Amino acid sequence: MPELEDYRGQIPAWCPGCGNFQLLKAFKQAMVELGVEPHGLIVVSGIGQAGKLPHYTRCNTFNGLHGRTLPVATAIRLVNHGMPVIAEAGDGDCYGEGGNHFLHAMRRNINVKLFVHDNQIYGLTKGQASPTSGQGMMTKTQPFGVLPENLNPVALAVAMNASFVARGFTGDTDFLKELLKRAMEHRGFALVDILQNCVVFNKINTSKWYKERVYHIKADEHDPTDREAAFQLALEFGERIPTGVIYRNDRPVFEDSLPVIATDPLVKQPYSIEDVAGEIQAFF
Amino acid sequence: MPELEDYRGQIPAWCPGCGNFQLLKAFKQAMVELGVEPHGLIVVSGIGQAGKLPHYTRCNTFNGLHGRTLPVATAIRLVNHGMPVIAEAGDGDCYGEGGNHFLHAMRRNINVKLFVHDNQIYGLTKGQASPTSGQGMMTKTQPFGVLPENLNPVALAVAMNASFVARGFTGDTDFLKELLKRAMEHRGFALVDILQNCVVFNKINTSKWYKERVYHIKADEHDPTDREAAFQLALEFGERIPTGVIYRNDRPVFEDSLPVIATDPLVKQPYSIEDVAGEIQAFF
Amino acid sequence: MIGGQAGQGLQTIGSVLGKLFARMSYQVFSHQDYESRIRGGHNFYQVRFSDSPISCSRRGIDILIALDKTTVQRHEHELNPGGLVIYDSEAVKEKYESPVFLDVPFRQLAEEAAGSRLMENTVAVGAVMGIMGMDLKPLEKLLSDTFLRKGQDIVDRNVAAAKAGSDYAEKYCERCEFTVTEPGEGGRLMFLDGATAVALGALLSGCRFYAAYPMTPSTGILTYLAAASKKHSLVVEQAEDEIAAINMAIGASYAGVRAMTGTAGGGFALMVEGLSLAGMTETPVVIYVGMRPAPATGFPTRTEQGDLLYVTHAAHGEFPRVIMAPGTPAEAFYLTNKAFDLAEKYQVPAIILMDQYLADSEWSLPELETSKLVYRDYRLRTEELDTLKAYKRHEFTDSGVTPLAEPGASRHLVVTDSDEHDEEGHIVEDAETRIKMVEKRLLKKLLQIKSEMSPPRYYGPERPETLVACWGSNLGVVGEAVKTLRDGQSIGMLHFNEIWPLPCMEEFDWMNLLDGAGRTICLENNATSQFARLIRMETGFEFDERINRYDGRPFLLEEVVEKLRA
Amino acid sequence: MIGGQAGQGLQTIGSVLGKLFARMSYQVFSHQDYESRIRGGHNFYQVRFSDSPISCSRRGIDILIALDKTTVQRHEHELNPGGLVIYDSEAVKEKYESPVFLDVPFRQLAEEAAGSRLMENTVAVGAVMGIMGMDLKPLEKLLSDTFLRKGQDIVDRNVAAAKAGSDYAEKYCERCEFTVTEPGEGGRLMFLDGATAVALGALLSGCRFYAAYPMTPSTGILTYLAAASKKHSLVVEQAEDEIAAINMAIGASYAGVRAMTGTAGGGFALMVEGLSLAGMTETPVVIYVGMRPAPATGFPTRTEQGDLLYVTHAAHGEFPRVIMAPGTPAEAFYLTNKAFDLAEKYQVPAIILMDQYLADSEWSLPELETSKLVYRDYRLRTEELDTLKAYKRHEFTDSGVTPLAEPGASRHLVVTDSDEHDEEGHIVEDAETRIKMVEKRLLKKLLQIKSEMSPPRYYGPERPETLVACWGSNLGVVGEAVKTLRDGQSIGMLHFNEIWPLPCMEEFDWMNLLDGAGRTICLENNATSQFARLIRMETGFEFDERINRYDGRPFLLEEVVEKLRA
Ligand SMILES: Cc1ncc(C[n+]2csc(CCOP(=O)(O)OP(=O)(O)O)c2C)c(N)n1
Ligand SMILES: Cc1ncc(C[n+]2csc(CCOP(=O)(O)OP(=O)(O)O)c2C)c(N)n1
Ligand code: SF4
Ligand code: SF4
Ligand SMILES: [Mg+2]
Ligand SMILES: [Mg+2]
Repeated sequence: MPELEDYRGQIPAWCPGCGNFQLLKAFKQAMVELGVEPHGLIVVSGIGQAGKLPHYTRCNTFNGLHGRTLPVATAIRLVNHGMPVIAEAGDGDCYGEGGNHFLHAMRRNINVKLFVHDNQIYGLTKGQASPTSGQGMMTKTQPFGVLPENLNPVALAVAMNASFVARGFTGDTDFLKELLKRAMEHRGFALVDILQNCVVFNKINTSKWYKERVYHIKADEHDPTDREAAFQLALEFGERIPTGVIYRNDRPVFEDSLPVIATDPLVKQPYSIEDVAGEIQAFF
Repeated sequence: MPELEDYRGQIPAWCPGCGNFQLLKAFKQAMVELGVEPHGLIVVSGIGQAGKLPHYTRCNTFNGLHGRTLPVATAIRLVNHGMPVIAEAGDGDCYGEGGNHFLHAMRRNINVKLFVHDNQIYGLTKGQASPTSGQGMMTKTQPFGVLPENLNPVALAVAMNASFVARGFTGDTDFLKELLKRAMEHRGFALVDILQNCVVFNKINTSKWYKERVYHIKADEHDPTDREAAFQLALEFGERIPTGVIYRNDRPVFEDSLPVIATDPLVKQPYSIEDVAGEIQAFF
Repeated sequence: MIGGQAGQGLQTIGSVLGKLFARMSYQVFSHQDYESRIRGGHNFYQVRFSDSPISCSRRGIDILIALDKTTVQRHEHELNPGGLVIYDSEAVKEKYESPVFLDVPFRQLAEEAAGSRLMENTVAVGAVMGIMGMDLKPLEKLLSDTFLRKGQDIVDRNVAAAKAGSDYAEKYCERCEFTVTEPGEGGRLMFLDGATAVALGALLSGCRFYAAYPMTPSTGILTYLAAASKKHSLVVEQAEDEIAAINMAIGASYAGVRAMTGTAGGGFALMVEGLSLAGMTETPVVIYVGMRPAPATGFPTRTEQGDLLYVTHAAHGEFPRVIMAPGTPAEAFYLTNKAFDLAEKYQVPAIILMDQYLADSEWSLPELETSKLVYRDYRLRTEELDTLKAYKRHEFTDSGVTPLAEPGASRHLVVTDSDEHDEEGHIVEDAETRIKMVEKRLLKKLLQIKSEMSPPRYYGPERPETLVACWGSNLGVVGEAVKTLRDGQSIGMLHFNEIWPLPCMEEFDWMNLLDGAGRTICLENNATSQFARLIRMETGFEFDERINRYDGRPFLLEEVVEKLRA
Repeated sequence: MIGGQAGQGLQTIGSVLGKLFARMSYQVFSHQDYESRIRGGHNFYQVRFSDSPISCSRRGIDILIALDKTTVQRHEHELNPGGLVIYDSEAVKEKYESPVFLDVPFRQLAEEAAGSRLMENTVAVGAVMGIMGMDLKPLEKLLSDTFLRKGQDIVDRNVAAAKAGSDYAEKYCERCEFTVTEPGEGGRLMFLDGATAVALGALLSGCRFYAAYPMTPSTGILTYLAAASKKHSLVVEQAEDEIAAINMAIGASYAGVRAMTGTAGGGFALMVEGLSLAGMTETPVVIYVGMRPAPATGFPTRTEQGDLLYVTHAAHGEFPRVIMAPGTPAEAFYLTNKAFDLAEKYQVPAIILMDQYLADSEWSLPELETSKLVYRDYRLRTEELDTLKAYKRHEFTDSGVTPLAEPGASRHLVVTDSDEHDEEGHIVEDAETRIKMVEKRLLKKLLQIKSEMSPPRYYGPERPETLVACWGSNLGVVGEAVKTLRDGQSIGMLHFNEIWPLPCMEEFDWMNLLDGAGRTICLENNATSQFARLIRMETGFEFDERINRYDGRPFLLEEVVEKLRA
């Protein structure tokens, strides 16, 4: 059984007070509680503050390009569906640069877990608006305030019939940890959009701001398998912000539908040229 | 007043029987009825059969890259919001290659009209699955049938709070024409997802298949300003397929929020170096 | 030549004929010219066959199968003396009286003999056989092999259709003076296009993952491998865009299998960032780039060699890459294998660069030999990993290469990063590590890779007066031209197919050969002589003359012969 | 030098000092070294000032403002003889006894004099002035100009803080032996970094549309222009990704205004397809590419010249492009103007290629002259269009250039296509049109553009024994080095800033100069000598020596002097 100590990584370069610290804590704790070993886990991350997470713990890591976590994670999962695969992304990373992959990962229902560090801002590049930044937020690159409507990842995911859709908050670390665990345990693509404070660049959606708004979805008040109810709940983002599992379904999982990997993961299948050499004959 | 004849363009290279012919007819007729002159219109298109439309009529045309209609159209509209700007895209074009721009155009609510020739297939490249191809459809590149769930552009657009969301069908040409007109008249971003038969590559969603399913949304049965009702209606895509205006709202239009173009279109504003030369002084 | 509209099935006729001749041990070369549309327009398919090697398109038509009127209008004047047009006056809606024309009622014969219009193309194939007075047996065998899985009835009806065509042609043909030489020796030949040869090469090199977004002229590889994935241990995924495609291929490779993606120049543009990622993370990946005339969408279905310098220098930063530019389907097959081997051995991206002309041209060739293929799994799997005390993904080694480990296969972590990183793969900011990583990743490997590249092949006399250099698909046309001219002049050809890094001169001093020639020429299918400039960049050598063609069409034999004639 | 952690405001201190000296007519050069993080780590900011021109970083520190302990540890040994460290022992949490150290209680003084800790940086600036025994007036004026919009109170408190720092330093400094020479003549100077100079140049060249996705080192341009869009007729949009950014810029240009985008190498990768689109549709667009060490994410905040060959050859197909690589902020300003002019005149993409070093370095410079700027609107607007009978967007003309028309400004349609097209802009498939279009779009324009490129600038004796070539940001360091060495040896510098197409030799036969030199050297901030190879590709010339640095840091003066010494 792994222990927290096994998950100790490099010293984080995040700012003191950044919500990412709590996120990291929830992440490590979730893995330990799930009994996942660092070497039994593959984490793909993008570029941004979020993308640095795997370095600050211990795991197999592919820290790739800004916006491209999901294609990498998808392929890794197809090649080795024996391993849990997590994508750690920023809100700019996943909903801005990588928006297209987000849509198509949900369509595929690849069994990858997507944890989005949603600080509603571009952190690493010093405070430009992200797709989730609130309308009106003033930044150096949005001199008239943010004009587009903020993207609601949770509503979008419900509309795309994503298999598991949840929202968490870094300040609510234990609850977040439980959400991460549930996402890991879910069979299929899972999005956890994690509200995370950025103490330097987001002076609107502060830890306090979130704390005043987030609430836990009550099991008896919401049926996450009801898509329309989920959509309605997903639209709530303002005075009150629901956290917890908003939607889930048990759509067929992508890798289950591929006969070639029905039994062994692709990477574990032996390759020998004899098996394929016969294809030459088809060209006579 | 323009006449149909004014809109006669090159001879189409589409296959005989292709739904694009009816789409083109509806397009021309709509423009004529709206009294838009060919030179008073800018059409941006992508690459695919859909993207060829502007050549087969007459208009200012920017036939750009596969998947990139919306950024081009967005900028054109920002530079010259005195002109109606239309983006003609294919389903692969817009929901596959260009999916990210689709999301962000809706967020911006740029006053561009997006007409998607949705034949649920990649036509020009000879019949691979598109994001809207039905699950299970067999193609040469989907040997196990299409595994991902088909993207529902209408539901997605409602989730993104797009300003105007409609679905049409090429076989219902007159009704389609009316939808195009309504989209043109709407203030804000407008999506018309147009079901279009591809006689060569899509043997499932044929003209007959669509005809048996599409129905007109009745004004007294659906309130398109009700987002939740719209979402519910949007999810209907199977035995019955609703056509008409599914959702609309009057969110602020992007170009209205930019003070610099509050009065004249940018392209009509005089430029003189004297107006800006003073900025040099800030660096002393 | 077969001419007609898109959708009339001329590719089927052409392919059947080509395959047939190849089975009969003839040397066959075929080439397609088609528009970017699905129905209508004007396409043609050219099949050449001979008893001796042939490898390019040329002017002049012996037999023209005209499926529409436009074909007659555009190609009648290209008929060789003694040439013949066969057509179905009912389909073409015109009756030609000249003796050059043979009206064969394809449609009617198909209906009569096979009970279906659909077999009119088989009638046409039969007619060609009849005109040339050739035995129908091989065709019957081919039809049987092709259609047996659809049932004996379909086979029989096709055979009947072929026979009807052949009989009709033999009976009514007045000018059928074709003397068909006996085929060469060596048994039946394969018949294969360049793109499929790459796909087959990939499959036989252990490629286990292919992700791509459709784009001419690369879709053939996706289609072939998708079909193969029904039978073999291989995952093929149509990506949402090219960015996803290359990132998927890189992800798959990181996870432990050989992976590939394919596209054309425009799609490759979207892969450039991923290419750089492969460079930084030292992740092997093979990329097929099909060239078509550009910029931008250009001529989607035509040919050009306009992406050489682009592909050579694409991507930010400096890292090694391998570029192969095969000249024939056989080279495509073997060089794909080499690309996979070098990519994995040195943990770099390897690119197969091929123009539409070669991608779509079908050639006869002797059986591909699996014994010539190299397959070594360079990765550390559980067994090796378990014996290691520690593992660092980017450890500094003498060769610069650190063994790749399969993540999850052991207790060792596999960590990599697109940021500059230390030996373990973690982000760094310091200068010393950077310098060592550049040395490891770039400088050390570059030298080794260079020494792996085979030199260009030279065909000609020892000290040629005229030396023509070319690369990729022009092997065929320049080769034939040089052969044609060799009687009258001292001329040789230098063909490059392993083009980046440019091969050393130790094994074969090709620079010496160039320096010694009186007249040096570089022939390319582009407007700016990209290969000549690449050579100059790396060696300083400047060609005396440059021959360029950039209208989207391949060089024709006669044209090259004319230009090369001293 | 100011050293400390990210977030401690060292950039503010540095910038204020630099601006102050520039206003006092000193020549100033400053350079930033920072990590890719927002708080913590170790950053430093170097300011040099002098009475004579300076233009690069060098070793040795006279005054070190240490905001943390790491700064002392890393930089103490770099102090010049007589050098001094000033620090606040309370903040650094360490008391240094050596006479080299001057403990100035920044924080305490700020609280006492200005009633706020926040003004500790102003105290530090004041302390520097005190150490050098300089008059406080100019600083007071600068503080007043800077803070007046925040109210007189803020000004007064800042002035008080500065005075407290200055007084304290004067009083307690024991080793303050700095003799500050009088500034040069010529009045006060501007103070500006390379990236902002590009942004300012764009604004003053009629740029009306800027779209970009944030990426270091290009974000400064986005920020500057976004702010400018509050006052001027200019639309600035943060795009969802770089693909959108370039397509937006192209769309805006098509619609009739001058448009630009900016990014770094990795973002440019995503723009490559769009670049090709601009080439095919002949749409002018200006692209700023900031270079940082790669491949992939590399060192996001550091410097390299590793993207030259990439940017020169990026994109499928063949079309002309212009590449400018300024060597100073002033060149950045004027060459941006030239880029806009050439882009629109020839309807091609024009690229401004700059490394992070120049982008982030702030320089003093004489007032930029608007009279040197070129502005011509090459487009057809309503008035001209109304006089035309017909208009074809891609009409064949003698020069290859067809006037751009504003769509919607008249009854004429403006049609263009990424496919190969005819004169009107409609899709074609034929060879003849293709050939003519390649001639129009590429060959004809290329020659004209080449003749517009200014030759490199030469600094040195008429027939130098040693000739050092460099490009872009190395102008400064090589220039100073050559000046330093000129007494003892015959040495000159050839600096290229208009680099593609490579300038002709008619105006100035620079090749002759190179050929005549005894020892030729090419110095670049990359590992593979990209510029040297580009020169060889285009001219065949090979440098005798290559000097490379690729650790993400700029060349330092002493290092270059050493390497160049004969
Ligand atoms: C292709 C590309 N474009 C831009 C960048 C620059 N960049 C690095 S991180 C980042 C955004 C960070 O925002 P987010 O994804 O929200 O992550 P955060 O730092 O807020 O966690 C950007 C734009 C990049 N690395 N690559
Ligand atoms: C970057 C890029 N990738 C791929 C292509 C090849 N391509 C051309 S059209 C097309 C798809 C066409 O499908 P769709 O958009 O649905 O349009 P349709 O032809 O069905 O109208 C593709 C993949 C391209 N032109 N550019
Ligand atoms: S900038 Fe914001 S998101 Fe980034 S580490 Fe600092 S607090 Fe966290
Ligand atoms: S392939 Fe399909 S979509 Fe394209 S023109 Fe033909 S019928 Fe229409
Ligand atoms: Mg963020
Ligand atoms: Mg389609």
